[in-house]
Amino acid sequence: MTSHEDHKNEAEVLLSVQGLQKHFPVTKGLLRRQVGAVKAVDGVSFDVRKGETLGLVGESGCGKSTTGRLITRLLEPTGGKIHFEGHDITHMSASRIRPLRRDMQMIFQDPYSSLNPRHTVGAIVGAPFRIQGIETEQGTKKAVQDILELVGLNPEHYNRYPHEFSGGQRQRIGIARTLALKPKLIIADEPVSALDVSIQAQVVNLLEDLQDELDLTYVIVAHDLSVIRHISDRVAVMYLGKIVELADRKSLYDTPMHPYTNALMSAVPIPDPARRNDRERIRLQGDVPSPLNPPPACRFHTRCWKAQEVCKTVEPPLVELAPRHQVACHFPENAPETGRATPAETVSA
Amino acid sequence: MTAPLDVSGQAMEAQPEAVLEGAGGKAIEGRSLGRIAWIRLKRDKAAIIGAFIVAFLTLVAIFAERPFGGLIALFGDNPNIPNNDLIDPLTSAPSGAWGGISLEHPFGLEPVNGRDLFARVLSGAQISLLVAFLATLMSVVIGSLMGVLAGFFGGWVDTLISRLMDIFLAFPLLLFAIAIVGALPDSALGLTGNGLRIAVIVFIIGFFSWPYIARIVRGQTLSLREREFVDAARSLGAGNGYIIFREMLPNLVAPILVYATLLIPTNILFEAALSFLGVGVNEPQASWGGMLTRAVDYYQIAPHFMIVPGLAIFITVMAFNLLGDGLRDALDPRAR
Amino acid sequence: ACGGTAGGGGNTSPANNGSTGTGNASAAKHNDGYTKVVNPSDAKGGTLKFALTDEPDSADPGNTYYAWNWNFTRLYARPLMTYAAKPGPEGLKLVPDLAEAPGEVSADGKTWTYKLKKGIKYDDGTEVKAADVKYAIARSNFTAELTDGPKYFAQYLDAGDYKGPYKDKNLDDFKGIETPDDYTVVFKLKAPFSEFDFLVANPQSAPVPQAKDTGVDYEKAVASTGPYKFESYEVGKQLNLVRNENWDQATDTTRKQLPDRIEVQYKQNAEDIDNRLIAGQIQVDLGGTGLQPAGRAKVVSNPQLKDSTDNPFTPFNRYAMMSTKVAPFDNVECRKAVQYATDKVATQAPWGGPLGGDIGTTAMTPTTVGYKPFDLYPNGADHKGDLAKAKEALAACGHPDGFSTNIAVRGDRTKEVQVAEAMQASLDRVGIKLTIKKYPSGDWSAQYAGKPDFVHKNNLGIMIAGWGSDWPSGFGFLSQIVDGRAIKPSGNYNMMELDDKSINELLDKGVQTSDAAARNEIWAQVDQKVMESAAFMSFVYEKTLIFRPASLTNAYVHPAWGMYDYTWLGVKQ
Amino acid sequence: MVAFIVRRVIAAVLMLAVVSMATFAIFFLIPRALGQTPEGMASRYVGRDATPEAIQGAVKRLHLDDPLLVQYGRFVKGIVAGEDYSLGPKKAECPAPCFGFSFNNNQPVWPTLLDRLPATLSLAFGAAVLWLVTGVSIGVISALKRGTALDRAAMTIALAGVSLPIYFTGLVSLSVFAYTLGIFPGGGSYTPITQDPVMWFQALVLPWITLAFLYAALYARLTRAGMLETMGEDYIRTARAKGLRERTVVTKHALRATLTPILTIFGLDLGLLLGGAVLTESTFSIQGVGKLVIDAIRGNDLPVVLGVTLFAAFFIVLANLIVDILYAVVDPRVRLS
Amino acid sequence: MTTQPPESFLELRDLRIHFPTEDGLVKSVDGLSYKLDRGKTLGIVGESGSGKSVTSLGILGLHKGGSAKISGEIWLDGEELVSASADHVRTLRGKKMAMIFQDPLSSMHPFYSVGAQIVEAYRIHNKVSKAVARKHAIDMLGRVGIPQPDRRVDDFPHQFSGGMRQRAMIAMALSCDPELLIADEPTTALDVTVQAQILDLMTDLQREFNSALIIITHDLGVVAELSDDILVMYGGKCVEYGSAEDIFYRPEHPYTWGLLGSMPRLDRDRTERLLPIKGTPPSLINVPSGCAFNPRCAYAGRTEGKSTTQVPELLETEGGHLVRCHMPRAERRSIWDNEIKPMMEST
Ligand SMILES: Nc1ncnc2c1ncn2[C@@H]1O[C@H](COP(=O)(O)OP(=O)(O)OP(=O)(O)O)[C@@H](O)[C@H]1O
Ligand SMILES: Nc1ncnc2c1ncn2[C@@H]1O[C@H](COP(=O)(O)OP(=O)(O)OP(=O)(O)O)[C@@H](O)[C@H]1O
Ligand SMILES: [Mg+2]
Ligand SMILES: [Mg+2]
Repeated sequence: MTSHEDHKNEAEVLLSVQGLQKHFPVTKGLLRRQVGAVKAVDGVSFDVRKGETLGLVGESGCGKSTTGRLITRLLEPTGGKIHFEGHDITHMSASRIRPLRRDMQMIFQDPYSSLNPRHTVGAIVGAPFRIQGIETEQGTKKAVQDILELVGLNPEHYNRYPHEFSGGQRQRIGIARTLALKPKLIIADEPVSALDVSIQAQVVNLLEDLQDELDLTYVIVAHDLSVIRHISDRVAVMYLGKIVELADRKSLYDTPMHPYTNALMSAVPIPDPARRNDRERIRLQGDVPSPLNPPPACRFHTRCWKAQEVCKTVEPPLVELAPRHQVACHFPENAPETGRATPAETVSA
Repeated sequence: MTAPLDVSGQAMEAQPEAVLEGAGGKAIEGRSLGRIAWIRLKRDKAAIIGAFIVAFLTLVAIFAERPFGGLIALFGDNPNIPNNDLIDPLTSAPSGAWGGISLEHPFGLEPVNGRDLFARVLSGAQISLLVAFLATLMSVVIGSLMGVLAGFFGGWVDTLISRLMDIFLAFPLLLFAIAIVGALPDSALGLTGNGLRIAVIVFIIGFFSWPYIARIVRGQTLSLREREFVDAARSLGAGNGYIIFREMLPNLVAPILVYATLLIPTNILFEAALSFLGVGVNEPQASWGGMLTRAVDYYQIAPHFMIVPGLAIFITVMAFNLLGDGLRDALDPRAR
Repeated sequence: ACGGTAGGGGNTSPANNGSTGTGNASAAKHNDGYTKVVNPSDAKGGTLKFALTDEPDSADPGNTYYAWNWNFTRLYARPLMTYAAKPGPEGLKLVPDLAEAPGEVSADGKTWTYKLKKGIKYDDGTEVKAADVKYAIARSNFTAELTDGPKYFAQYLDAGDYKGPYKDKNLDDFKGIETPDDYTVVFKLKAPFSEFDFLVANPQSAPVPQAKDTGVDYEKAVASTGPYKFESYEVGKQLNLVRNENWDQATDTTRKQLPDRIEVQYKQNAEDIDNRLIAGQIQVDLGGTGLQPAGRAKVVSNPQLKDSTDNPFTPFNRYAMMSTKVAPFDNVECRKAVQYATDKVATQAPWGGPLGGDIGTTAMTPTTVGYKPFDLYPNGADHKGDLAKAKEALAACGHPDGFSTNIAVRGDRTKEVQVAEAMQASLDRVGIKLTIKKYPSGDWSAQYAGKPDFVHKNNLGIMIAGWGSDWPSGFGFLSQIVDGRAIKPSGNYNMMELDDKSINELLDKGVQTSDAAARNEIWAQVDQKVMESAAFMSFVYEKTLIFRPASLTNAYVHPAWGMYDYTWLGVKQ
Repeated sequence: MVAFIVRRVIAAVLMLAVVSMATFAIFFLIPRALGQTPEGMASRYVGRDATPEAIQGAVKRLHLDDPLLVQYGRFVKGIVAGEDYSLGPKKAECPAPCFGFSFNNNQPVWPTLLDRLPATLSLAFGAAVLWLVTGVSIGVISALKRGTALDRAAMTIALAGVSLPIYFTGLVSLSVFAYTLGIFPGGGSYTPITQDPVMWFQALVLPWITLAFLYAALYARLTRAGMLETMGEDYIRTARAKGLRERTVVTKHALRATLTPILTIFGLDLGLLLGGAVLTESTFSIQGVGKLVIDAIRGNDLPVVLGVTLFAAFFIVLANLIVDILYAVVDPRVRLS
Repeated sequence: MTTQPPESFLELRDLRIHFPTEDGLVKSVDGLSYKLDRGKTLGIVGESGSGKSVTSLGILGLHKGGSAKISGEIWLDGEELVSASADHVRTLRGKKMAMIFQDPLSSMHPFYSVGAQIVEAYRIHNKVSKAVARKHAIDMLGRVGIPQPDRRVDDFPHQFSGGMRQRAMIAMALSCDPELLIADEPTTALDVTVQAQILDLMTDLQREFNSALIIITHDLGVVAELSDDILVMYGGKCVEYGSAEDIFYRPEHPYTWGLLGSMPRLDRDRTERLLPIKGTPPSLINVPSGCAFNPRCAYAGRTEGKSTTQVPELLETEGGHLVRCHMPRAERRSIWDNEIKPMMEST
């Protein structure tokens, strides 16, 4: 399995996102005057290659889910471009995008709300066939039962309703639904965060197994750094609608460059009582600012202990400071001396 | 099976969790929420009594006059035939004790003209239930549609419909209804007489009470819209129609059913109030409210004439309320 | 000649005894007030209390059309003529009130002259002038604002295209009436009209000083000529009258001035009125419509209470009209079938049975001058219908198995609806199927039954109505409802559209006959002819059961109104 | 907060405008669509034996032949600026708000309405106090004693209460308490408080109880449901965890949250009643706004019907407005958002 | 059953909290015993529905008067609470013992300002004027790290951010210096960075007040950071109890192994696979016979059939380390050392 990663590096780009933006208008009064906008996603760019898993982490409200929903076109982007398998799907009409949806599926966070309580498992997992108008050789029922088996559910439970299942099983049903049409890309929004630890592990393993078996590509959104590390090949760290750091897993977790990434990692409690007192902790002050009025320039400067004047005026671009390791910071940590972008260069750029 | 703690798909036994009470530990094949609600409803004695009365009344109303004169012919007298000889000419009240209750006239007689109250109560049941059912149907249809549209599309559609609901709710409905029905010509829109009146009453009640349903449906739709299964369907390429009809509607049936059940008694009371105020169906067609209006003049000398239709309204409305409450509790365990 | 025993009501009809006999209060019996003055007394003082379920259209004598109010306004408004203060038929005779004598008619019958009594004053002490009478009639009959009263003067007076005093301030432009001096009023008619005295008995001839006229608002401060004047008036709520010191008994033969105060409460609950009457808290139900069912039941079952009631005829006939223009009622035999088949006991029941009226067989009522009892269509010994005769008539009409038609009623009049139901049931016996059509009473005559076009279009074969005359003569009763020339495109009361040349001619002849006896004979002939047409079918000559509290003195039923004479009443303290 | 109130007031005024337009349309447009003519309407203003000229005169005087929009404009102008009507020799001033004159007694509608208002106010407010106190306390007790015999009995009675037509309860109570037992005066005995406070009270006891019975039943059910929901809220658990007495928990924490939505419903109910408790007033013959409108409808007195309907709508809109503002005062989440 | 007052500050003895429902008896807590001293922190972990919250509400006496059937003993500072009157327990709440809940927004009354809610908590147990109480509230808000407490004191809960709300909840809980503080998933709703702030705050405050702290959580990391002792609950019962080191380095119960194996860890090299527990948590109505964990236990076969017939006892293995398992101790040790531990650390 060690050669896996190298293989991924060369693989073709399946999904490409350039400068993606989503601003939610904030309206007021009877006339719905727009008084501002929530800049939920504000210029996000990344590529996803075939067969890899991209993890998207960040604190609540930083725009992870919005990014996921933009990619699946559940939301209409305000700006930027999304290419999927070479098609520009940014503003593609609903009817034209429908066939493409077979290749791009989504797993949702809440196993309780993502399954329609009035539909049987069979109907839920069979819905993709119905919506896409696909006939299978052996009939939809057989196809559905096969998929149920694939995700570790009893195919005989075809006629049961979601409320008869536990959270973990429900999440499997949700996964089965996304697999029905044999997609290439799966976007999973917090697929395990609503589950108990023991169940969480079942689902994580299942996702990994399925990736190997079906050659899937994942974009996984989560706030749990440990889960992301476990599951991702590459990781993007988001802060207030922007990607602040994007790198291969190992490089990100071993040598995080952005102060925010550092703070985030040091805040994760370690299940090891021995290290309770000897840990070097970075404690951030306060909460994430509101995306309605994000701080100017570097959005992290209000909470950053390294922030200087330039951080308040000049926005740091996302640049590759180490191989396959991009950071948006004027004063990155762990940065190799070479190739480091200086504030001055950014200004002139 | 090298990893002792690992879970391999098939080995994992489905062990349904008791998510809802009543599901217990054992799983029953395909137990839908509807079935669970039914099981719960069956345990609610009051609701079952209500359901029986409702069913009974509905049957009575259906078979009141047909076939072959129906129940009225079987047990009573023609509802429109006077029995002047059974009326005391000086007081206009029925001659016998208890309002002239006898075997032939189990509920007694109407003062002045001596019509058989049993037959009239049965005949009135038809009107009450017909108007209430039709009006409810109408407001349910309009209300559900408006509610779904407002909740689903949001934005200006929602603003518009919500304002519209506010305006409808700001109308003093009863005043309106009496004013309109009172000013009704004898024939219009190809209908005449009671046909027209019933149509207009149904229309008014239905047309003005849809906001109540719409509010509930809108709220439900708003919360359903936030549920991830809607996004799931959308991400599979489903259109608005599919989402509204296949995904949302099955979830809206329960609240709509509950509020329809609770709207029926309201509408029965409304129809009765209109009749009581003299703008209901025309005589000689019997209606409960109309009987009560006439009772106003006679309740001191013939109290049974007030009590019989009053109880008819009361029992019917109560039965529907019992059933509606039961349904609500059964379908929405939180609202208990 | 008066004897209203056409029906089998079993009531004693009023004895032909016009004397104002004396009676012992405690000994007063049922219907005593109908034949004599009960509790005669000249004791002054006290407060006489009236109550009414409704409110008057207006308290203005010139702007009201309610019989009870014509009775009541006499307390503060004196017309030129008025009815004698007598029970029984004597009361139907006219006596001069403001005038010195009945009108003097010119030879051509077109000029009527009245001389006013001298020294009659308004409550403010100013004297009544002939011009005030002229003005009163001008305002009440020729303006668009005062709409509630009748418009007989506009109809009969030769006034050209006079615009009324509100548009044309110069009263001299009103040529219909001349006032050669302050005490003479001369009416100029378009055509001879022998019953003109009845017209000026209408409260519209009560004088109104032009300076005091405030139009519609005049009702709030009527210039009184009668024994009482306004103390306060809250429209729709309460009217209080007090003695008018400027009224002089010497000039007035028909009124008394016994109570110190008269209070009227409007918009009272009907049953509450009954209870208060029986409890003696009020003295009179002003509307004179009688006790409600509950009150009636209480009274008839208690002999003592029953003795405190009178059961007089009202001026009303309650009847059905069959449209002669709507098939199959264009055939007289079909109309006869209805006459024979109707169960008149059933149609009497809604009015309150025998206490609510005697079963009627004629167009005129027993208290109308000229009434003669007869029955052209005897429908069985007990009035429950003669089905055999009805079938015969049906056969003759060509519908041996019956037919279907519509019956129109005022939907908000429960009794009329109940009558329609009773007719529906009784005609069903011979195969005549009725569909009841209810119309709002507000537009009844303007839009529905009173609009022949509508009647034809909607096949209203039978219409249920009632009529009380504006003055108790055959003409007053019949002219509006049987004269073929009175058929109007809207607001029509001849709903049967009976246009019989002989009837029209008889009516014309009558109004030109100055001899009262001869005239009355003519009215009886008209009645006969109307009934021969079979288009008119009377249900009842309406009666009311009115309560006479012990505290009421000088109470007698005045035949012109079928209520107590409100100007005579006194109250025991 | 001020901006909030201003916004709500503007919205309320707009709503009234729409309601007035719709009301006007229903009373003028629909009859016309069904074949009513200006003459037909005018004939109601004119007496029994109206001549065509008199009717034409009324048409002209009332401008009934104008286009409906013009009539509506005049109608609104009358309400806003008042209007003068000819009484005959002089003009009658009908100051704003002028809803025109009654067909039946020629009195201006607005003073008549104001005149009837005290009766309706007495009825509505008295009943409101009664039902709020009893309904809410029964609801609270029922919720706290959930499942007990007391709860079941109270809820059965409440269900019966909402199932009984008010005119039926009214008639029964009249028949029993007024006519059989004679404890209270019968129908139609309402007397203004200024005239006879004792009689005022006695005459209103039965109507109050009848009206309050229905609403108390409704409120008991609402309160109970609300209480049960609130008592399950996390913040109630917090309040208990602080060591608060149960009474304080119920009154200060639970009741306040429960009553807020109930208060909004209360405002609307009261607003509706102030526009005329039609059924109660006609059952007990109370000469209030509701009785006025019923009589007006029976007598086809269009100006009065129109006036009362708008008046009633006004109260509903006003109640809505007050409720909105009150809600904002009570619930900081609304106020500060 | 002993009724001797214990030496520990808090001691639960065979606590049972059962709820009769339409579907049967829910045995949410079924024979739970543990001890806790002042200044010490106990962590309770376990899956959803294992009875963690019910236990802590039981200690506070918040089930009293409800539908719960409670038996056993709860000794707090020498007083027995199960048999004590509801009113007496109430006077202890807030003063002697206090609780912090998971969702600070729904746990604060939306209609009262944050300050008012703290003032209320303070004034129940301290007879002071409103002004004094308000000063105290401001002081408390400052202590839990809310900036400008004198201004924020009049804000309403919805005007606070999630982290600030939880700080305010803590301020409220600590306003009367309780000797026992129970934190029921205090940070689950919060972001990691804020969670770290809150956990720091709690440790600091505990040190300052020397109170006993019970922290309930799903997150083993949080437990490891704070707790002296750890209690692992499963199906309403304690399955393993010991010092933090015992639980993390020498766990003996298969369920604990499962929990540890399920958890991806930042502090170790990434394993290829996680080691989850199969199946789902048990129904508390139809608890599996024998050992409640047996349907999910990979080692159920090694108990000579006892696992489905006999409820295992909670037995001490060494120095205060208690385990509820049928397997012999040696076998458990060897499974951990030879099978599980290496797999968790493999790369
Ligand atoms: N439909 C919407 N309208 C307005 N604002 C929105 C909408 N959806 C999301 N937002 C805002 O956009 C921002 C980003 O939301 P998003 O759901 O993407 O965050 P997230 O990173 O997924 O957070 P979480 O971890 O809480 O799920 C938030 O501030 C949110 O309030
Ligand atoms: N009032 C009650 N009536 C009936 N059952 C209850 C009641 N309260 C709790 N339970 C049940 O008791 C069990 C334990 O609940 P508890 O809240 O203690 O779990 P928990 O361990 O705190 O779980 P979580 O991690 O989800 O908070 C659950 O199955 C729950 O359904
Ligand atoms: Mg999200
Ligand atoms: Mg919990």
